[in-house]
Parts: sequence; C-alpha cells; structure tokens
Amino acid sequence: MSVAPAATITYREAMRDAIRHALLADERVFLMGEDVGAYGGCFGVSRGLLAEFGPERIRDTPLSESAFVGAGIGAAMAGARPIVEVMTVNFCLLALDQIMNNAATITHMSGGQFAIPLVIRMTTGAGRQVAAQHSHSLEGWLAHIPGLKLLAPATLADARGMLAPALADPNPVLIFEHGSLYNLEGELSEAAEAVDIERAAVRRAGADVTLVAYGGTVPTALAAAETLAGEGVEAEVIDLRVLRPLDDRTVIESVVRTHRAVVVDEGWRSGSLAAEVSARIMEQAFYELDAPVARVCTAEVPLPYAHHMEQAALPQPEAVVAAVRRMTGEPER
Amino acid sequence: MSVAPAATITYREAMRDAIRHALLADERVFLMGEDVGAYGGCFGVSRGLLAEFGPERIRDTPLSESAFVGAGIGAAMAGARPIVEVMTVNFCLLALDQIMNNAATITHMSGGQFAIPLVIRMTTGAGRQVAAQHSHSLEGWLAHIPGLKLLAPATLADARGMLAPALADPNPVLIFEHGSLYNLEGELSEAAEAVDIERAAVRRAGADVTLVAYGGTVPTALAAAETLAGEGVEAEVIDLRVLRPLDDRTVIESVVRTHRAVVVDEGWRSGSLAAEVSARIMEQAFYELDAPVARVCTAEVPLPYAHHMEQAALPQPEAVVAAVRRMTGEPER
Amino acid sequence: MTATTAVDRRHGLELLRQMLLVRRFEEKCVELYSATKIRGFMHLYIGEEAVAVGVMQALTAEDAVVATYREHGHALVRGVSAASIMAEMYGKVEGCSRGRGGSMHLFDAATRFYGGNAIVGGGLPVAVGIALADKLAGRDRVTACFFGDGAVAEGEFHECLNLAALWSLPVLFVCENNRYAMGTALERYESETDLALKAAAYEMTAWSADGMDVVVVEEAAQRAAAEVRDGRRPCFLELRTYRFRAHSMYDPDLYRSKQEIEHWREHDPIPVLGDRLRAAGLLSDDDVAGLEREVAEEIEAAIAVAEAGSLEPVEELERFVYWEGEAP
Amino acid sequence: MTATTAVDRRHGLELLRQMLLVRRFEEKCVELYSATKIRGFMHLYIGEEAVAVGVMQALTAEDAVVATYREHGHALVRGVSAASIMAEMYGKVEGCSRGRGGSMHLFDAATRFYGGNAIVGGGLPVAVGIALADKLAGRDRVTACFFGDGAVAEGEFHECLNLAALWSLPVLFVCENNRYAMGTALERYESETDLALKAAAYEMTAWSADGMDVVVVEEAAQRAAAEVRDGRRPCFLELRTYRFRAHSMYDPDLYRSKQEIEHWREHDPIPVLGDRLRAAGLLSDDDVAGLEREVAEEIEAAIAVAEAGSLEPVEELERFVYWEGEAP
Ligand SMILES: Cc1ncc(C[n+]2csc(CCOP(=O)(O)OP(=O)(O)O)c2C)c(N)n1
Ligand SMILES: Cc1ncc(C[n+]2csc(CCOP(=O)(O)OP(=O)(O)O)c2C)c(N)n1
Ligand SMILES: [Mg+2]
Ligand SMILES: [Mg+2]
Repeated sequence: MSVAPAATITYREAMRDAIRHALLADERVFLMGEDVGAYGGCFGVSRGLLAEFGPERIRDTPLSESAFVGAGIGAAMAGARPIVEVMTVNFCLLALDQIMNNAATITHMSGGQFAIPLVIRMTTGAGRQVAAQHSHSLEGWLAHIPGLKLLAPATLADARGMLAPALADPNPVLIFEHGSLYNLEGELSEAAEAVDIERAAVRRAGADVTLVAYGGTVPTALAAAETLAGEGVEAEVIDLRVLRPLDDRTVIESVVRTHRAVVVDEGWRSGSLAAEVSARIMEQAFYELDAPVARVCTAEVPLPYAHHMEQAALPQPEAVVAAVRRMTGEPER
Repeated sequence: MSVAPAATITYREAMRDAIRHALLADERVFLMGEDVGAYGGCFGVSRGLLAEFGPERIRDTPLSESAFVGAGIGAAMAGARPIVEVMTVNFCLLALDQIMNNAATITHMSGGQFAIPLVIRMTTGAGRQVAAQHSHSLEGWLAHIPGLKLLAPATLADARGMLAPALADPNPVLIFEHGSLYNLEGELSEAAEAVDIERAAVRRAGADVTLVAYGGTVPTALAAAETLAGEGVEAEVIDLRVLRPLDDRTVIESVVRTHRAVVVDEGWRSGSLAAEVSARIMEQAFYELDAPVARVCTAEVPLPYAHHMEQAALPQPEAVVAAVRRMTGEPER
Repeated sequence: MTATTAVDRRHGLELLRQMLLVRRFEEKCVELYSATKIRGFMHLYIGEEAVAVGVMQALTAEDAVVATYREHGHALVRGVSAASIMAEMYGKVEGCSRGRGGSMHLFDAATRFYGGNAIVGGGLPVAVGIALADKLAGRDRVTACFFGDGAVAEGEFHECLNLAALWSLPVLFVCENNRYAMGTALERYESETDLALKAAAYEMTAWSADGMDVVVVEEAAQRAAAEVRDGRRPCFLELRTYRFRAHSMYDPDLYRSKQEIEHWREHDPIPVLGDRLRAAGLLSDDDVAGLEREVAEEIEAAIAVAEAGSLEPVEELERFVYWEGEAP
Repeated sequence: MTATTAVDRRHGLELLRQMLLVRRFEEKCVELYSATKIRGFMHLYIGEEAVAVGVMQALTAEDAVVATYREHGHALVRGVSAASIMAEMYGKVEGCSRGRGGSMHLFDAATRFYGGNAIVGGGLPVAVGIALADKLAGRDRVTACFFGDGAVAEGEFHECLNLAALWSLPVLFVCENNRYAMGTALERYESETDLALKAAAYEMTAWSADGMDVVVVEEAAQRAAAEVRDGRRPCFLELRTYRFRAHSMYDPDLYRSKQEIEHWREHDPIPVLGDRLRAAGLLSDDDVAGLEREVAEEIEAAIAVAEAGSLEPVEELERFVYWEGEAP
C-alpha cells in the first residue's frame, strides 16, 4: 500500500484521524451530533476533538435527529462542509424524511442548482446484545435511495481514507461504521491517504467461488474463506465498500471467473442488498453461473437480546461455508 | 366470484365501504389521520364517515405523523382496533421510527406478550406530476421489515376485501392504495366479502412468460400481456397482493411452467422488491429458467414534475413487452 | 399590532404592484390549470399576498429564503422572474427548476431562494442549517423561513426552534397562520391556538401581527429582522391571514362556511392597502390602472416564454441526480 | 414544592423498602455485569429511585406504565418480580420478556407495564395511544409515561403533548430531569431549561418538584394523577433528580465534576427519607436492618432463579415475530 512509516492503530482511531485531518484541512468543515463533544462520541470516535477545535466546530446537538440532520443539509447547501454524526443507524429513522426528501432530492428537484456536500456518519450493526431497537443494519436498505452515496468502510485504510473524498464529493455521502469494527487493530501508514469511493475491492483472491460482503460481514466472509481454503476451495472475497452507486462490475468480473457466488449481508434477508447483488448477477452473468447465487443474511426477526439467540440470527462463517459446500456439491448442469 | 347482486363501484368507494363495514362491525374500530374527517380524506376515501360516525371514531389529527402513528400502536396494544391513515407514503418517513422500532418489534421484544392489531393505510405511487417529494413508491422497500404485514390491493375486490382480515390480524398490517387506482371502476358484488391476505393471485393465465407485479404495476403488466398476446406470446400475470410475508410459492409455480419471468415494480430499481423476487427465483427455480429474470422498475431518479420526464421514469407496458421480447429472442442454453 | 409609520408614495405603489403581480399571476395560473397547461398539485396564495410582500421588504439580496409548496408569491416577490416560474409550471426546461420541480418546488440560487418544500415542516431544518453556515462563515445574513400554521404541530418545528435559539442562529421564522391545515381548523389540531406563545418555550422573541395589512406586516418584519440581525438570534413572527381559495386545485373546500370566507374577503390585502393609500392621497385610479397594465404585461410575457419554452429531452432524465462537476 | 403531609410509619417503611429494593438490585446488577452475567446496554437508576417509587404510589393496578431503557426501578416498583427481571437480564426464557428484551426492554402485560423503550421519546406516542384506547373504551384509567430531560428535545415530545392535550387524554407525563442527556448537560441542549414551562405551549397543567424526596414526589404525583383522573386531561410533572452513576456501563463519565456528583449524593433519596422518618420517630436501626435483610433475600432469590433459568432453544428464534394465535 504505502511506503510511509506504519503505526499500529484502531479503526476508531483511524476515523478520528480522518475527522481531525478534515477539520485541519478545511475551515468549512465542522462536526455535529449527539455527544460528539463533551462525551467524546458514543463510541469514542471524537474524543479530544472538542478540546482541540472548540464548540463552534465540534457541536453537541440536542436529541433532535431530524433537525440537526436537516441542518446539515441546509449548511451544505449554503457552502459549509458538515460532518453530521447520527449516533447509530437506529436513530436515523427519525431523520429519514430529511435524508430522502431533502438530501437525496434537492439537487435534482432544483434542476441542478444546489450541491449538497454533506457527510453523515452512523454506527451500524448488531452483535453486542443491545436488542431489537439498537441492532439494526439498515445501510444496505438505505442504498435504495437515488441521490445518496453510501460507504461501508471495513478496513483501517478505508476507515481513514474514505472521509476526505466523501467531503470533497458534492453529494450527500453516508458513511456506515460497523460497531464490531471499532476495536479492529493493525498497521497503517502514517500518511492519511484518501482512497477511491467508487470501486469494490477484492480482499482475497480465489478461483472457486465469489463471496460478496460489506461492512460487518467482510470479516465473516474472510473467516469462511479461511475454512474453505482448508477444504481446498479457494474463495474470492469481495468487499463492496460502496453500497451506492453499486460497483457491480467488480462482482460480475469475479463471478465470470468463479461461476458461483454467495452474498453475505447483515441486513434482514428479504429486500436486502444481497437480493440486489443476486439480481444483478442474474441479469449480467446468468449464463456464467454453475449454481444459483446464495444469500447468507440475518434471520428475519427483530434482534433478540440473549447472546445465543442473537448469534443464531446473525450471518456466521459456518453458514457461509455450508452455503458454499451445497453449491460446490451441486451437480453441474 | 360472487352470486350476490353486483353494482358498479370505484376503488375509492370500495375502500370507503370496507372502512364503514369495519366501523359498523366492531366498536373498537376507529379511523384517525390527517383530514380524514371534515375534509373527507385527501383522496375522498373517508367522505361522509365523520357525519355518520362522529368525531370520536373519525379523528382528524394534527400534522404529527410520528405521534398519531405511534398512538395507533399504543391503542392497538391496549385493545382498540385503530385504522391509521397516513395521507401518503411520502409522509410515513416521519413515522418510520414508530413503525420499525415499535410496531414491528414490540411483540417479539416483549416475548410475545403484546399483540398489535393495527392497520395503517397509505396512498402510494407516482404518475400525477406531483414531483419528487410526493411521488414515492416505498411499499416494496418497506416490505424489508420483519414483524409487519404489507398489502397492496390492486383490484376492487381487494380494495374492499382486505381491510376486514387486516383488522382481524393481531399484527400491524400496512395497506397501500395506489393513487392511480382510486378511480378504477367496475362491478362488485354487494356483499363485502373478505379475501385472503396470504396468497398472490394469478390475474391472467399464460404459458410463455411470468409477469410479476403489484399495486400500481398490475395494470401495466396486464396491458403488456395484451400486447404480447397479439404477438402470440401468452403471459401469465401474477399480482403479489401481499408484499410481506411474500408468497413466493405462487411465483415459483408459475415460473416452473413458463421458464421466464419479468418483475414489474414502481419502486426504484436498486433494492426494489423486484430484486427480492428475482433473488428468490434464482434460489428456488434457477434450473427451470430459460433466461435470466428481468426487472422493469422506476428509473433511479427523484420523480420529475414534467409529464414526459415522469412517464419516462416510470415502468411502462412497452418496456415490459420489450423485456419479454429480448427474453424470448434469447437463445436457449 | 397596527401600523404606525406613514408610507411614502413610491414605496406604497411598489407594495401594491407586488401584491397585484402575485394576485394576477395566480389568477392566470388557475386558468392555465383548467387549460391543463399546469398540472400536479397547485396551491394558491390568493388572500395572503401581504405576508410575503411585507416580509420580503425586510430582507436584503444576501439574505436567504426558504418557503413551502404555496410559494409562487414568495418566489415572485423575491425576484425570481415570472417567466422562469411560469415555464417551471409548464414543465419546460426554461423553468427555474428546469421543469423538474413544478409549482411546489421553485428554486433559484441567484436570489438565495432555497425552494419550495412540499413536506410540511421540511424546510425548517434546512433554514436552520443555512443560518448556521452563514454564522460559521461570519456572514451577517438572515434566513427567512416561511411555513404554515399546520407545520407548528410537526416535531420538526419544535426541534428547529430549540436548535435555532440554543445556537443563536439568524433565522426569521415566519408563520403564515391562515387558520387551516388543509381542511382542519387550527382549534381542531392545536391545544393552544395562540401560536406566538409557542416561541416562549424556547426563549425566543415572538410577535403576532395582522397579516392582511401589508404595511403592518412590513413594520413587524422590519422589527423582527433587525432583532435577528443585530441581536444575532432567531425571532418568531406570526402573521394572521387567510386563504381565499381552496387548499389546492383538488380541494372541494367543504370544511368552512361561505360567510367565513366572505368575512375575510372584506380584509383583502389589496384593497386594504389601496384604501390606505387613497386616504393619504397617494393613489389615483390612473395609478391602479397603470399597475394593472404593467403587471398584466409581465404575466403575458411570462406565459409567452413558457409557451415558447422547450421540453427537456428524456435522455437527460438521469441528470442532476448527482451534482455535475466539482463542488461549488 | 416541599412535603406538607406527614407520613405514617407503615407507608414510610414501604417507601423505604421499595427504594432499597431498587438500589440494592442495581448494585447487584453492577457486580453481575462485571461478572458478564448481564450484557448489552445497562442503565442504572441509582440516585433517582424516589421518582419511580413516589410516582407509582399514585397509580392503581388498572393504570398503565410506559418507561425508558432506564427502567429496572419502574418495573420493580410496579410489581414485576425481581426474579423475572433478573432472568431477563441473564437472557433466560424465564425473563419477563423471555430473554428477548434484556435490560432495556422489560415488559409485563399482567401489571400493564408497556415496556422499556430504548428510543428516546419513542414511548410517548405509545402512552398517548394507550390512554386513547382507555378513553374510547370508557375505562377510567391513567397512563403514566416516564421519560428523561433529553426526550424533551425530540419532536415526538412536542407532538405527543399537543395530541394528549388536544384530545384530553389521561396521560401523566413524568419527566425525570437528571440534568443530562448522556454527556450533554441540559443547558447545552435546551434554549429554555425550565422544562415545566414547555407544557404551557400546549395549555397543559404542569408541576415541578424535588425528585430526591420521595414524600414530595408522591405528593406531587397524587395531585397530578388526581388531576388526570378527575380532570380527564393530561398533566406534566417535572421531577428534578440526578443519576449518581454513569449514563451506561460504557460511559467514562468525563463530562461532569466529582464535586457536582458529591453535591447530589448529599441528597441521596434513601437517607433523605430515612432521616425524615427517624426525625418523626418512625424508623429504628432494627427497621432498616430488617428491610435490608428482606430486600437482600428477594434479590438473592431472584439471582437463584436467573442462574437456574434455561436458555430458549434457538429453534424458537422466529417465534413471536408475529403474534401466535388469535388476537386477544
Ligand atoms: C409531512 C406532511 N404531512 C402531510 C402533508 C399533506 N399536506 C400538504 S399541505 C397540508 C396542510 C398544511 O397546512 P399549513 O401548514 O397550515 O399550510 P397552508 O397549506 O395552510 O399554507 C398537508 C396536511 C405534507 N405535505 N407533509
Ligand atoms: C432517538 C434516540 N437518539 C439517541 C439515543 C442514544 N441515547 C440513549 S439514552 C440518551 C440520553 C437520553 O437522555 P435523557 O432523555 O435525559 O434520559 P436519561 O438517560 O438521562 O435518563 C441517548 C442520547 C437513543 N436511544 N434514541
Ligand atoms: Mg394553514
Ligand atoms: Mg437525563
């Protein structure tokens, strides 16, 4: 990746770095959201920023999701570069009118007169036993909305590198940080390079089957690939990275090589982004398929609190492995 | 269908009939929403009901979507049978937290202690040049949410027959009335029979291709089928009717007969219900397919005001016909 | 609040001209709607002209405006050309939103007219954000946010008043209280119908004024705008007005009495100002005839542009879903 | 508001027992959380016990309760068994929500305890609806809706107060003002920090009271509940209190000073009541020892049930997504 000296860093720190650099690089940038200041961010991402940048640029908001998300839209239309933090995706439902009817719509509805260079960050995902109302994984579902761009950083490099291009983008960009990734640790070059926010990435090369994942399910897919490798099945793991506009080319190119695909998605199965990926493979690579595309998603239940029940509801590496086994066991046509 | 005397009736009148009968049949039933009373309902569905049933049971609400939808949830939990009208699906975004985090969740989250016999009615759909904020077709997208049931009456019989079973259902049921259907007119037996709210319906039998549609696209699919019949292609038209839980069996049985399918959906293409239908056909009937399942959906743009642009954005019979032609032209494998 | 200042002739005639322009423009829109030249939802401002005309007098070219779906008048008075508005309602590419927005979504970056928003209450957070950006950039500007009485019931109203007051943002909240939210009368949806009282819950200064007298409206708006500018904090202005026409072209208008409408027509803001000026000897029949002619010509010219306008090629459907080119 | 009524010994001891039960129960929960028996988010009520205990005295078994994610105390005092609550936090099927809800989602139909809601403000519309159903059915009941100061900023608060007042619904809105929404102090997120004033915008009667003195709370709650019952209209009660512990088990608690916490600990509701009873000669050390023993036994028994409880078979995962059987 880079030649600059590398340091050990967590996903949380990488996000914080990215925000710091953005604040330092452009005075139009500010951060607002619930508890981003004095508390340091519900997940500690913005800890220290209030002290460094002050209350004008690190703004604690009231519990008023619709108002402060909408204020981010207006501020962006008027020339600012807001980073709005919605504490978790669960609460963005309260701001969805602003997101769909204003952020996603005004540029088009005004005939291209207003750009909306807004970034909205949210923590997403389940797995911490916080039960039904706090365990949604809605990013794949929100990718339905034209006019928005959606990003799901699943690596340290993306955690640090996606914010700058997102802020430079004249459109509303939603960044989803999976709660299970914040403590992800590893080496990352000191230089905060921006990464592209157009393409999916092949995280592991393999010729036998394509595993498509994003955000919190990338580690799941990689774990499954490890197991499969032990059985002599080489899985190619694709991290979508960008949920809208979807880079289906990278997916299709892989499927054309492997002839099989499993989509791993923490969203509920029906109407999941996994369904969209499956449909696109159907449309663009049907004759390349040796087996039907399979989906491993979250069970269609509100997430239960009990650990064993929650884990049973979520997509596990074992289920991915089983899906691949069924597929490779499948008689060729 | 029925032997009782038939009368000419509109979809609007059929809905009104259904509400009247529900109010007459069960004193726990009441209707609340914006302008359902004095105004007679934004689309005239509830005209006359305030005079007949009075302000306690026909309740005009303030412009407070989250509060009155949530109040419907609480009222249902406490033994009432509310019919909540959200004037149009566009405004349900303001109540989505209540719908997803309470209505869809509490029965499960409480370990099965509370039933939520709630009906929420909304007008949905585009086509009347009311522009981006008032032209959403979100019912297919909302079908992603476990714990809800979603209905899309596309016929007079369903317009009148779906409400009673929806109210009898101990779960939150959302009913989507497509704005373009209100003036649909036809004969309907005087007796308000309930219909099932589990199964999809074959609206037209055909052996060559399956057209899957719902709500506002059912007429589109039927029109396309007419044209195709003229070309000697017999299309089977399936009206999903129930968007969640999805009756995929009826779809699969049809595809097993026809070996080809086109899904027609007024939702935006990416992440549409059409994607889910395509993915399920992939999973359950892959080896039956002679061609990839195709989707005819709304272009991925906020709906424009100008008539020609709006029509260009929406799924048209011609596009369905073209998709079928491409498919039947496709070389068999 | 009643008017205390005398109006000079030039300004008086200008106020009258602006109200006449809005009135005649919309009367023409009704004809064009019946002629199916205009489609979709269309909401008329007829009867409420004094509000937009009076308030706009207090704004400078640098200030910003956020309006609702009932915004023909606001756009016209703000300086969006009648031609580009009419072309918009015709769905022509010459429209101020390229025909993509229609009657409810008039936009004009040049005059900082941030649109026609058709979600009740949906414009308030946007206005708060515009004011926040101006404040952060050290620009001394006011954002005027127009909304109806019905919007007061929405949660966003509450959230936005608190946010604007908490952060001392230069927003002028203008509540156009025409006593109805569609067919529901204020007292049937608000437990407390004195809307100016609501502002107290946010420690925000508020005034109520007669919205049928443009001179009174202007005076109240000047005071409020000055308070926002100099006090660097938001203010709330309730203007009591009435719509003479139905809510929209679809509304059978069954929820209010003919007498009530008649009563309010007696306070029609155009004759109210005319009489005031005549009484002060500032207005003659010739003046009125001249203004009517001037306004009629502007509207005819606008219609000509709209008629001659072109339809955007359908190939351009997917343009502007995302911003084209660099961020501004 | 200060207490005017003298408390008799039996009632005084009962109030003390209930507060002790909540306090000791949660102190045990902290241990069990560290021992990883309890997981997920857990919010402690320690310091605020007088609010739930005082208010619940004013409710009958027919009344309904809606609470937040900080609801262990409300559930216990309402009469949900300590065992079923502890089992719930253990994720056992014996839990009051079968282990599906956890600490934030305690439910109990038997006591009309409509849950633990973890979306701030999310319970208010539900409470309004319960009261509406009771009113429509002619049932003379009160719905007590507990929420924090932070919820006041949410749009739903505004919508619900208006709706309840407009429709004269029997809702007792109980604002537990502990001066912080997570790490954000009230004055940093509300432009008007006198929360009782908010009710005036809806023509709703409101009281503020010292939430650290259970006798004062009970008195205020009795008055407010009577007003709701007899006046057949909603009331708003603000109880000024303080949480001694961090917001949740994840909170480093960096946003307030040790002195501030210490100051409030001096008003700990348990000693406050104890001293009051002692001063009146109604409480002895033996009484306290007896209550502590009683409470400790109840908690130990609850833990035993939770420990002995069983995990729901994963085959049952998809149960209860939809209601099983006929509508009740
Ligand atoms: C959130 C939302 N709910 C409902 C509607 C439908 N609707 C359009 S205008 C209107 C009435 C608004 O009344 P008011 O705010 O007083 O404005 P007015 O039309 O009187 O100018 C309603 C209910 C909407 N556009 N947005
Ligand atoms: C809508 C929503 N936004 C944000 C959160 C995250 N959150 C949980 S509790 C809390 C603070 C609430 O403060 P308050 O209402 O005063 O209740 P307290 O915790 O002090 O009892 C926040 C921000 C949430 N649960 N719901
Ligand atoms: Mg109005
Ligand atoms: Mg608090």
